[in-house]
Amino acid sequence: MVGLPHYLIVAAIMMCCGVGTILLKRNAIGILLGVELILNAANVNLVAFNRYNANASGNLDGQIFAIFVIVLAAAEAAVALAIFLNFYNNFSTVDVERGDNLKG
Amino acid sequence: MPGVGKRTEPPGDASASPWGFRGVQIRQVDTPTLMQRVLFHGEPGSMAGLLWNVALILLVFLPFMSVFAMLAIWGERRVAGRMQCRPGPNRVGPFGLFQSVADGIKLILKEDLIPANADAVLFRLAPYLAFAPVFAAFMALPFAQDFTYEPRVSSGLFWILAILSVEIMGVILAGWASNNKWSIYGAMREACQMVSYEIPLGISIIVAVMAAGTLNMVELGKIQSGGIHTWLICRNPFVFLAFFVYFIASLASNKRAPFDLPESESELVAGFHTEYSGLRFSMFFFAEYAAMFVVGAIQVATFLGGWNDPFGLIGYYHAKWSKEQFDMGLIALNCIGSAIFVLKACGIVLVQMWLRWTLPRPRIDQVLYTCVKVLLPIACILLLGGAIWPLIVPDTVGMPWATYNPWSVADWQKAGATGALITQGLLAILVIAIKGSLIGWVAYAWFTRKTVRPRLSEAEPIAEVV
Amino acid sequence: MPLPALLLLVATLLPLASFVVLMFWGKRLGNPLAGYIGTAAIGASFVCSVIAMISWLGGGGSGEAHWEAGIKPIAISFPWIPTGLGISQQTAGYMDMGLYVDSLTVIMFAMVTLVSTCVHIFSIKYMEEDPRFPRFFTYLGLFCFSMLGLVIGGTILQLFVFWELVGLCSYLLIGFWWEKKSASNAAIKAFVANRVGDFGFLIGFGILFIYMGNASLPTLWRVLGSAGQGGDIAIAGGVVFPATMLTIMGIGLFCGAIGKSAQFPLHVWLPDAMEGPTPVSALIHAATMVAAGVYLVGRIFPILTPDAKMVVAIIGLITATIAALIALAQSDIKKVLAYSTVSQLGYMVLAMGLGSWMGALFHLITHAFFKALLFLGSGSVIHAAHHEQELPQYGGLWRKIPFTAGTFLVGVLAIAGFPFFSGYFSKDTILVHAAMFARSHAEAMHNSWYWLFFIIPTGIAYLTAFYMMRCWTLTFAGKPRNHHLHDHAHESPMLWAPLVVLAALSIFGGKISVQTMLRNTIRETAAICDTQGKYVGFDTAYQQHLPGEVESMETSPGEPAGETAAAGHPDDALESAHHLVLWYVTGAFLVGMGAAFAIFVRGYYYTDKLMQFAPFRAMHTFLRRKMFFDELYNSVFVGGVRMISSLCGAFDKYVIDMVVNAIGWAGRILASISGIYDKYVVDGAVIGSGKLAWSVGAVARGLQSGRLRGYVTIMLLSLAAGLVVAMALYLR
Amino acid sequence: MNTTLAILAQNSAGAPDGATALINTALFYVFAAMAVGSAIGVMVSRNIVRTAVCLLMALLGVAGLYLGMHAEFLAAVQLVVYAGGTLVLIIFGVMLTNNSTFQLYRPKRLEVVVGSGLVAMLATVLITAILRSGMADRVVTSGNTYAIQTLGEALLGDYLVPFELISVLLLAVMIGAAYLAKGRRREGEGQ
Repeated sequence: MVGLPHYLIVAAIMMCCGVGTILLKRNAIGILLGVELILNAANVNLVAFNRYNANASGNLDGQIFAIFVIVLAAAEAAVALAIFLNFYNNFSTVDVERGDNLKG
Repeated sequence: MPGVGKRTEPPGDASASPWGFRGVQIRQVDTPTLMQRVLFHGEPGSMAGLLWNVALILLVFLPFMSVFAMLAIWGERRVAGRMQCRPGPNRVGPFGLFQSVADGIKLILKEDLIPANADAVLFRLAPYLAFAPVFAAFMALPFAQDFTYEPRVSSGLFWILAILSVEIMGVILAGWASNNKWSIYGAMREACQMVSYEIPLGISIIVAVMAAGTLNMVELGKIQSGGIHTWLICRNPFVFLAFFVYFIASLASNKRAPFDLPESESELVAGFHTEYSGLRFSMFFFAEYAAMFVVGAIQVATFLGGWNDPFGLIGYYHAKWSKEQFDMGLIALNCIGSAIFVLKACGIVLVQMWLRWTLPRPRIDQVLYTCVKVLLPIACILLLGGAIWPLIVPDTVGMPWATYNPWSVADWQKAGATGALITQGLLAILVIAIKGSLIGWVAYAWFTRKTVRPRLSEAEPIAEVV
Repeated sequence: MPLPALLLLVATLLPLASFVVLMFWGKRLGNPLAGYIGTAAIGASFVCSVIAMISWLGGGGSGEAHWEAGIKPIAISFPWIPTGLGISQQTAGYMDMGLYVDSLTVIMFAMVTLVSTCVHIFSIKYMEEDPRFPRFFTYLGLFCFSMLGLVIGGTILQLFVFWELVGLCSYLLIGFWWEKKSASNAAIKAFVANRVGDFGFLIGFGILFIYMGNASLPTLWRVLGSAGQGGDIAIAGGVVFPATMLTIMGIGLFCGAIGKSAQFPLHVWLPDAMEGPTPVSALIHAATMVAAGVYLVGRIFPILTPDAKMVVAIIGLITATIAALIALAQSDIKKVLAYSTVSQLGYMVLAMGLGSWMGALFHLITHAFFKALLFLGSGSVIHAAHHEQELPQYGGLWRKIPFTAGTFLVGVLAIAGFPFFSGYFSKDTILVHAAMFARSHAEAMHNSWYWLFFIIPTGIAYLTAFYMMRCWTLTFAGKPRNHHLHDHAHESPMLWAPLVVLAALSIFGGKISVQTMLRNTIRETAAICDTQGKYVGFDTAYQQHLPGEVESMETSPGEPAGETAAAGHPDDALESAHHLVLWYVTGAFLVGMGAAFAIFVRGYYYTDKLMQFAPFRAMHTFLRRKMFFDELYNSVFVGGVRMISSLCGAFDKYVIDMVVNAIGWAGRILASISGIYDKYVVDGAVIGSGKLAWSVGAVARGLQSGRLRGYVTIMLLSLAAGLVVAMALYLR
Repeated sequence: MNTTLAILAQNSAGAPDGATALINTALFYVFAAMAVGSAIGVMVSRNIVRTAVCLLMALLGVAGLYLGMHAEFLAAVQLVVYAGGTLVLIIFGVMLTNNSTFQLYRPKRLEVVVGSGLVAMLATVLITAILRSGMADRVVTSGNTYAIQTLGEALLGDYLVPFELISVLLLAVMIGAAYLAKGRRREGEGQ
């Protein structure tokens, strides 16, 4: 049978992939995709914990959190893309390595 | 309505909330459906259930969809011909019915080209991404009360809309992977058009759902089973208007004319599928015609009473025979219901085709203007109205219409019954008038075909016209 | 939902709909069409209100049948947002939303929608040349919605919300011609003055909320209905609502009314508000919004303590007096009307304070009709005179604009108390009740000063008749003083049609069943509070033709003896007071009118003569400059702030700066000493450490690469390290 | 998707027999493989549009996992908001910011090595932590029926304030994004 650790491990791997995406991509939008992946992993965790929660049955708090996270992710993507467009307007590229004007 | 003073219980208590008359019972998941009862004497075992599902998909839905798409393509060409005073395809088979088969054979035999600079993987993936969601949407379509692939999804309507929204990715990828300027223009247009029209579409659906109180497609059908005045479109004026908003938005989100900007041949060659040929090309067409059927079917199920006839006979007999466990009768009833459902949906598809050959195509900015500044405000106002309406005229939703007799004086005494009946009656008359004129138009065309035909075959010499 | 409530709800929402439509599509609809839409919406509202009224009256009859049928007012509320615990609550409460419909609501609806409809029709013509024509109707729609929402609202919170909304509309409309500096200033002044009042409202509401939560109106009356007896009140949960807090709460809520109804300390904004378009003055600053204050006091009347009522009465008395005096000397036609409005509002508030609930609301309704009439009439005059508002420029206009002159005269007669016009009845009611109050209290307290509560209002009645007739005479009678203006004056049916409707109501408004419905309201209040026939919070002595309380007099020993006596034989006391007052009112009318006509029929001829008399001239200047209230407020508040800030400035400049300078000077000397030390001893160390820091920085800034992925790497490493540590500690 | 939902819904009833458990487990592994595989695809693929497609697949896989956990509404939200909305938005972003259609930004080899090492380390640590935490004993307690009503009432009841806040946030985001992305021309480009 499938248990809680199964879901957690899937989420953990997805989260690692998301982090890896952030690490390995130079394209700003790729990084955004990595962030989305991490958020999804978190969502899987939330729903899984909700489902395997011994204390409250019939309580859907985890799913509601997940819905909020999805909405926030959509909002975040919109703002991030707007920022990237601005970045693109200024630097003609979305390579995040170029965004180091403030470096020490 | 609750009386004066403060209530201490949380507003979660449905019976006490201002919208508290909502009492649609959600069907328990573990009730076996009729077909399961008849075929397996109850819940089937897992392997049997799996086989049954696979058989349903392979033997019913896939053939239905393909045959429907082919017939629809044939029908569209015939309708177009009729509208432009020419015969349309009439050579292959009776009335040219096999024209689509012939075209299909041609398309299968054609070389499957992939442009040299295209992204080959995505180029191959795109048609399936466009096709699969539309097919998946058949999952919750209620052909009849028991002839529904999965009747127990508690948010079936939302599911269909959600799955349909994935279709857009296929189109975008097709446009992008082709590495062709016109394709990508088509894809971008498709993307912004579909994403923006999904909003009024969803809101207008919500108006109907608020009047019904459920998202389950079968429940939606069941509460509309009491005759034409119980169809959701007649339930209140806001749903009536939402019907039209939904229709327009569904045209656009389906990239049907007049909103067929993504493939407008006068500007973009063929839009996002410019580079496609052979079977992949036909996949897009299958997807489009199946999607036409799906949005029409959603419209029928949410607004036009689903599988029910206008007199409520199916609902009545279904309730009666369910009580008597008359299974064969139920199956016959379901067959009739499915036929009615498909007929209604085909009616909607016919109107979509009719509009395609009637209306000119707007510019893309006009399309988006229509959505954001016209349809969206209207939909929002309808949503507001739809939310306020049940406070004013308590509907009798939740009372099974089979047990509710609108003609008995005792039932008039129920809260809001009079107001609801008057509204529903007036709207029903309106709906009958609209439908009647539509049917009358078709009948007129049918009966005058003899006088039209000479015009079709013997066109006047062009020189004289000029 | 019962039919009247439903209709009233629809009537409330229709202007909102027109507001929304005009807001989005107003500009496109353009000049006449936007006005027609607004008018159609409010007209439909009016129709709804009238049908609601008919159905309400039909639901039990307007007479005793209604009472005996036991029909309760419609109170619908449902919980909205969960809130925390109040003082006396065991469970978390809710912010409620609700409707409350009783006879008062119904009649207010009819009044508000009728006046609004008239004003809308009038505005279509009046504003036709305005470039922002659609926006005007947008604001009017919002205002009508807010006002109707205020009237139908079932909880104090709702009252407050709509209260602020009407305030906003008033601000927008006063400043409608914001290009005029005076208009935008007036808008800001009105807004600020109202905020001062609303601050008090918030304090009162806060006290109420702590004790009661956001209770609906009937709950409020049921629990706090005995506030009128002046003692502490035990509310649920064993908590006592102290009388002092009750008084503070009452005065606080009344502060809101002071702001909105332009009572004494905050009355200055209303005359300035005449900078707005005249229909706005008619609708908002005469007929409806300013009456909202009185309406609010009417709604909270049962929970006012005697002390609070006395404050209300005194404020009303002061307002009525000074406004009437100032109105004598104003030369701007709208200013005269504005001060007359303030004075009449003072009358109503005074009546409230004296316990004459019915008199106040009766006067509110009748006043709304004739004041809207007067303002629209003045609008017609101003329109005819090409936006000239000064009385000295008018004269003899009745030949040119006869309908306006006639209807204006009707309005003047009504406000002055011409017998059997509407104003006569309402003013008579108030004065009768004032007389009863004065007599009973003077006898009970052995203090003759209480008679001032009767004498001064009577005097004001004389003044009212005088200045209104002065206004009419200077405008319409006599010879034209500005011939150019006179020659071009004209009027149109669009302008005088609403005037005729309002004039008819001004004449007959006193005889329609307003009083009956107000009496019914009191009974309905008792019915919904379920007090077995006791009239919660209302003094039966002052409410004509109400049967006395069911309980015998011995059970209420707290009341003053004189009032008990009056309550025992209400009809006798009424009768005698009535005879007394009848002559005063008629006399006031005759004397005031006659004097004004005699003096002003020849224009300024006689007044110029009178002006040569120095004390008279001084008094005239005093009144003409509005008793120097603006100057007073300017000097006290603005000047006070300025003075304090200049004091602070001087303190800064001379004391602090001096200290700072001295310190600086000393520092300079010290610095020059230490500079030498610095240069040779410290610098070596500093430069050395600086070089050290620089080389450390050069190494460290490599970390701050500005590279996102570098940061993520570091984060990741720390996360992994933390996880390892956590695992080592907790997951053995 | 079609089959799986039906089977999941069907077999959720009553005590699962052996075959049901098998099918459930198999479906879990299918979707988990889809999610994880596509996630890895997101990490390794160079082409940004392919990355987005991989993300789409991962999202679909996660939606399948939700179904396995009887969160069908959430799965539908995932499809409609993420797959149908956010991802389209992102692809829009890709198309608006690419100079040439197939432009790639390659990381340096050292970065790749270090990054993969780090990710592998993190994954190891996380998975070890999960396996050692003893959460395998947790059993499913929430019922198999899924009432969409419960969710709605929670959203408009206990979570009303966050719900309203979210709506305000979305409004702010809409305005903010529109303002930020307002087309400002680069300098030197033709006005």
